[in-house]
Amino acid sequence: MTVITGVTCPVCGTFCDDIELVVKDNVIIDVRNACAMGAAKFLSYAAHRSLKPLVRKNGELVEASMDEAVEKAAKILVDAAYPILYGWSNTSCEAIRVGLELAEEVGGVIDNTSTVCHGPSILSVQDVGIASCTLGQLRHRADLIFYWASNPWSAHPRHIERYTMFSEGRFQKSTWRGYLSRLSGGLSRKRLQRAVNLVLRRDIFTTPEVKRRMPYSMFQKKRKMVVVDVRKTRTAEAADYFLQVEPNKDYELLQAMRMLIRDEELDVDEVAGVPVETLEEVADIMVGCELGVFFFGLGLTMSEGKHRNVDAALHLTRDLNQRTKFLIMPMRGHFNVTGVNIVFTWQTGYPYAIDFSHGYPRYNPGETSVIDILNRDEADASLIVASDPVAHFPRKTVQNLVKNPLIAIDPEVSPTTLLADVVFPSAFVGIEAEGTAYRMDHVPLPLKKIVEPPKTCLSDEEILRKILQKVHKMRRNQN
Amino acid sequence: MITLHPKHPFKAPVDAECISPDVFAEKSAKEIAALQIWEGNRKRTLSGLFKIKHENDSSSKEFTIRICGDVSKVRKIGAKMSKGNIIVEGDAGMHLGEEMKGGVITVTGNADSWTGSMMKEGTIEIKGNVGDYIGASYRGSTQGMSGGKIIIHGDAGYEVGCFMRKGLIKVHGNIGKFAGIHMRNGTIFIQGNSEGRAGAQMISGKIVVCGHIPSILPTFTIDNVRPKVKVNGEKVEGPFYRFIGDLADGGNGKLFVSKTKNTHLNSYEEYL
Amino acid sequence: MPKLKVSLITGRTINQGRGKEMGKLSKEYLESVVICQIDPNDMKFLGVKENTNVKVITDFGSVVLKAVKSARAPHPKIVFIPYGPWASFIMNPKTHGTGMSSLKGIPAEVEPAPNEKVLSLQNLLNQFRKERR
Amino acid sequence: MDIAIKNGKIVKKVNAKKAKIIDALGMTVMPGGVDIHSHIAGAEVNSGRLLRPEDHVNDVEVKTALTRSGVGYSIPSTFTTGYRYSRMGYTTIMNPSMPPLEARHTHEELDDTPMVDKATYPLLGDWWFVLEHLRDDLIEECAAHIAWMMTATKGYAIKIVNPGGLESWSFGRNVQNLDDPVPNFNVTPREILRGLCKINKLLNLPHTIHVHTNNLGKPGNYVTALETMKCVEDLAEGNRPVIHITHCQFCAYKGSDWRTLSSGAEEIAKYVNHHDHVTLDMGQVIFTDTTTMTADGPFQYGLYNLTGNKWVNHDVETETTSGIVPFRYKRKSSVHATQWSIGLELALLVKDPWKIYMTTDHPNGGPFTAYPKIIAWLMSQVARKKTLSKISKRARRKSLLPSIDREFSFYEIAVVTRAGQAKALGLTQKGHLGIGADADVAVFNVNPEQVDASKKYKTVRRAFKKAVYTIKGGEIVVKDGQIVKPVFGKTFWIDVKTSLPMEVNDDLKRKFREYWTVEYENYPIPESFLHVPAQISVKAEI
Repeated sequence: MTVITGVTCPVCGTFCDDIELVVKDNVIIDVRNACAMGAAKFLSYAAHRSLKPLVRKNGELVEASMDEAVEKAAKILVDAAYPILYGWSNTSCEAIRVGLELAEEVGGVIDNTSTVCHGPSILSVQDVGIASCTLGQLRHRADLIFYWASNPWSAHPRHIERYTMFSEGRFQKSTWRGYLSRLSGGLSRKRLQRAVNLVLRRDIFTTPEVKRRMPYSMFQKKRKMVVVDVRKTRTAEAADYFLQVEPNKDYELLQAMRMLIRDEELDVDEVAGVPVETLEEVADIMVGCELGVFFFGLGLTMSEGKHRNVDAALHLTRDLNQRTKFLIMPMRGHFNVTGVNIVFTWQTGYPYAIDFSHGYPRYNPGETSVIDILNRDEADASLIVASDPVAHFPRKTVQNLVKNPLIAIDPEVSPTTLLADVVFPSAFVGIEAEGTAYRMDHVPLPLKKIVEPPKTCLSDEEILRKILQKVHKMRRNQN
Repeated sequence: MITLHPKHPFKAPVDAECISPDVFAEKSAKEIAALQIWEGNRKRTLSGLFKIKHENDSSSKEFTIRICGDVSKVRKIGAKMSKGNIIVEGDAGMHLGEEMKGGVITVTGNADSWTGSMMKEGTIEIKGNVGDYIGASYRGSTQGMSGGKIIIHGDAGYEVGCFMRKGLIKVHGNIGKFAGIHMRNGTIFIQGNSEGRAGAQMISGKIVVCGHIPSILPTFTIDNVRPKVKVNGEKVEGPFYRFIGDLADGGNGKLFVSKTKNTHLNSYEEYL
Repeated sequence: MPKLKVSLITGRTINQGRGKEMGKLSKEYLESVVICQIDPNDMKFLGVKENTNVKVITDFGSVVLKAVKSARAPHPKIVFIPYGPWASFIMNPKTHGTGMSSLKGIPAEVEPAPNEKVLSLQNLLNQFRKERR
Repeated sequence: MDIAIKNGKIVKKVNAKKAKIIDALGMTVMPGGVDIHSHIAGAEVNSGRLLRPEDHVNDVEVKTALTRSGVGYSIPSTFTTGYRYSRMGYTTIMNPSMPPLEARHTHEELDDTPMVDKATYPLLGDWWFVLEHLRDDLIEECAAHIAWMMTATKGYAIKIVNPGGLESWSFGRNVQNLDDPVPNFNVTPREILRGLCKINKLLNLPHTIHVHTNNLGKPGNYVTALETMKCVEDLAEGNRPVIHITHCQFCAYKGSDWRTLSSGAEEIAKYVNHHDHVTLDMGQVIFTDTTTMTADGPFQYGLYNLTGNKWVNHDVETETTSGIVPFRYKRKSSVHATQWSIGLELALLVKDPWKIYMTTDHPNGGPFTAYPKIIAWLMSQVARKKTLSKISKRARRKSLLPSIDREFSFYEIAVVTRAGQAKALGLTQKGHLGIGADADVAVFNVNPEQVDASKKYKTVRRAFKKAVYTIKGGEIVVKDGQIVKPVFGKTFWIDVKTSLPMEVNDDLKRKFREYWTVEYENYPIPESFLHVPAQISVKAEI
């Protein structure tokens, strides 16, 4: 039995690197420090996996040799006039580097999952820029933390504990004690409520008025957390203040905030369902902080306005720097989605949606992004790496994806691999294969190899290299 | 005049920057046939994808290219052109007339996104509908359309006139959200309805909405009620509410919105 | 039958996140993504109870899911479905030139469907297979 | 004269019958170019790339059978960077700014930058360990930490940017002069500079401290630059330099505001001409659209306020900050034209070419692809006059250039573009063609004995744009300006041997969780991470 420390967790963008694993006979038997998602991954990652490459024959996926699968995959890619290479955010930078070379070689379009998460954020960064930092900077210094349209409690469970409210910094103290006492108060209130309900069948504690003004404590000099969202989330419950906005109105709210922090007046009494007086107080608190930060989630990028919501948020942050120090950071989802943008950018100049069909990188999301290409039914083959578009793309998009030859490289069985024509089961990167990945704040960290993969499962990088070599060979023979 | 007929329906995008009167005018029939064109990642020739017919047409002094058939997958038709005519009888693909410097493009069907993006001079007329980002800039750039006219008889999509600097975009039908986003100057004239957020983050310029708009951004302030408004020399009868914005960006753009079609906005009148 | 016009939000839940890491075919995952969280008052309006099936309809299709009372109400007329094959089935593919389809704040309708079944993953995928080649 | 090459080195002679012979008669033969300061890789550069699709879209490199595709202009993609440098006869590039926490990123990019040898300087001037130790005057302890850091990040030299100003910027402030204490740390920029200069000597690092001064880019800052040089004057021994002031043009401004901006080049040159402890590089400005990026967060914020352009800020916990702002230098702007003039004035007024090197602080003053232009300006008064005639009148009136008739010889160009830079870097095997040197050679199609560069500056410019041959490590990698053989370059890194390494680690480990958000064991980069590592061991005096 061995204990391995300092393991990075290949699940979400928080990319915790303090995980401890207990390993016995090439099996992980215990996990320390991880959240529920991390623990689930380390303990049961291998529960549903196939071990051998699969090739579709007569409509059925059947086991095949590695050589046969590689040959078939390479042929599909070489024959395609406009192939898509999609996924990448759940694999290592090393594999991504090979993927880019493959995309260039076959003249395809390479896109990553940020196209359907923070792609819009990138579009607006390209218009405005972004004032950001690494997470430690906030742990040490931030006294005002906004989670805007994001729910770290569910999507990035250790974010608050490691980097914001409950972390101990040089200039800012953890607030977890205060939270615990508030929480226990809330819990006993709930218990009491339940008892009362049983007896009296009516509410004695009415739920607090949503549109109330801020509590006095928000104006005290201490670390504070504000959640802005369309519905009360678990994160919102932990916050010092929750600002509930109407769905699809973040843009109006953010733009209005830009005026309010400059003490300018609005012609309206209410924005996004919130009274302007309340917003004025929010503005006061923003301007009065020592270092504030917006963490924003997919609530901005996926709802009406998409990149323009982020555009307004980036502008608001920029404007706030005239008055105090304010930073902003997207809550990136997958453990290496930041890395995939970074690697794409250094090799091609662009972070996602890159079209190599003319022999050099071209970029225009909306035109060269995978959803649009599929919606217009332009692609004639695809390679999916470490991603599950069949489960996550809209139905019409999926229809056009699965009607053409489909290659999947994935350690797991997923809806996408079930519909693929060639499947390469790979090793789990960060558990069975090593590499590099980038945390949501651009900090690169190593992915570790903890246990040996099954002999038939190569890493994504190795599989891609094999396909690339085969493609090289076929193309040489063609010429 | 040269007429092009697509030989087969296209699946992969076709990049046809060479379909421009400037390119054709200086070339022999053989050279035109051999012009390089991309279909997906395959290099083709113009004659490989299109039937090319040369006609001597003395009636028009200007060089004209006529495209008959569905070229909705063919991108960059007329890009960078500076003279002559292109007539598309059917649907045209993206980036139609991109960075155009002069001449006229007419499309009888629909056109796609980025039509007339970064155009400097000339006229584009679309009889059908268009996609998004009409007259816009390239990603990351603030140099949108800087002159010329785009006339759309049908509906237009989102972010029309993004970072527009000069010129006119006229939409006879309805328009999507964010018309005139980040607009620096120029005019967008919408005869139909707007889905909203018109003029977001505009610095200057003029947007006229003759139809319904669900709401005005809170960062606009009402300035006046005008009986009519002048668009490119043409008088449009109102009355119109005149809003100024986008104040969040320190803008001084003018947003005219029909008063009669937008009675829900009459609460603004108390600020006058 | 009562029908409710709602704003549909999709997103991550901790159960979905956990389930996803246990495997896309695991019981945990499949159970975590076939639910539709509805405001308790809206459930009353629809006359549905916890775990009754409801049908969620958008312009792009419809899907049957299990109704679940959402915690931390009120948020009238906002329903929530965790990311997954079922949610994607009714999503708007339009990107408006941004590369990103709309996944939050989509206009939708919810109606009780106590007699309809939640599609199994296999059946859901078969719909695509039917449309193939 | 013949140059013999064998096994990647320059040797006394080879068997002429068996060797491949390149006839370079009537051409200029130089050692491969060395760039002491060029931002080509890492977090900052890459954020710049991401920020600016409009910068890349019209400058592309198409894939060939040998080379990878990419994009160019002010912040080229990695492969393109390597190819373009190589085509100009450069073989060694120093990446001058690396946040230690993100060192892995820098090295990944350097690995994807082919054709050239490279190294990178960790940013250490505002690292909390440095601030705390120097506050308490614990030079040796601090030195031990720097030694650990140099090895952990696979770095090459100590980079200091706006000492004290970056920590201040973390709370939105800045320091104003060399004696302005850093908030919360009570240490001054002067103490940081002197402390690190002493440490640099204790560790026997091959290069000096590499300093981006306080108040960079502000009118009147030539005083700060002079003070910075003076503050380590007493630490010099003999004529060995102890400080390198980088992109000196940006800190050679006189005047009280932008309107009254004028050149402080004369004063700086005068000082440098009388002192041997300083080296400089130009930071020449080119009239073009480019992307500015430095670790100097407050400076970049100021630039954003000035221009209203898009702005990226990236602060790195306990270590440094950074910022990016796109910028266009215009001929007709009197400020920009004055900046242009100051860079050339510095190069021409500093008498000894071994003391000032040619850079644009790529991409801050302009992209490195503009080097042939600068060579032409340095070699030809006519070329300078021609540009002068096109710039803002006000700047022309202020410019010292018309009064300077110095014109560089080919030899002097070789010094400012290779030999001097290699010497300042302590890269003994680079920048010359002596026996034992690395066989990095550049051949340019211009006859130094026949071409009068002063008049035929266009010929010179053309020649330096495309090397006829670039030989890297004994292999022909470029012929007639085309890549003929892609090669990986080496990455130099300094392994500092100290007598007591373990003690440092214990102290570090204790503080690690307190200071950073990553674990101690995930911080250092193993040598195996680098594609082609080239370790340089130095023995420290601690």
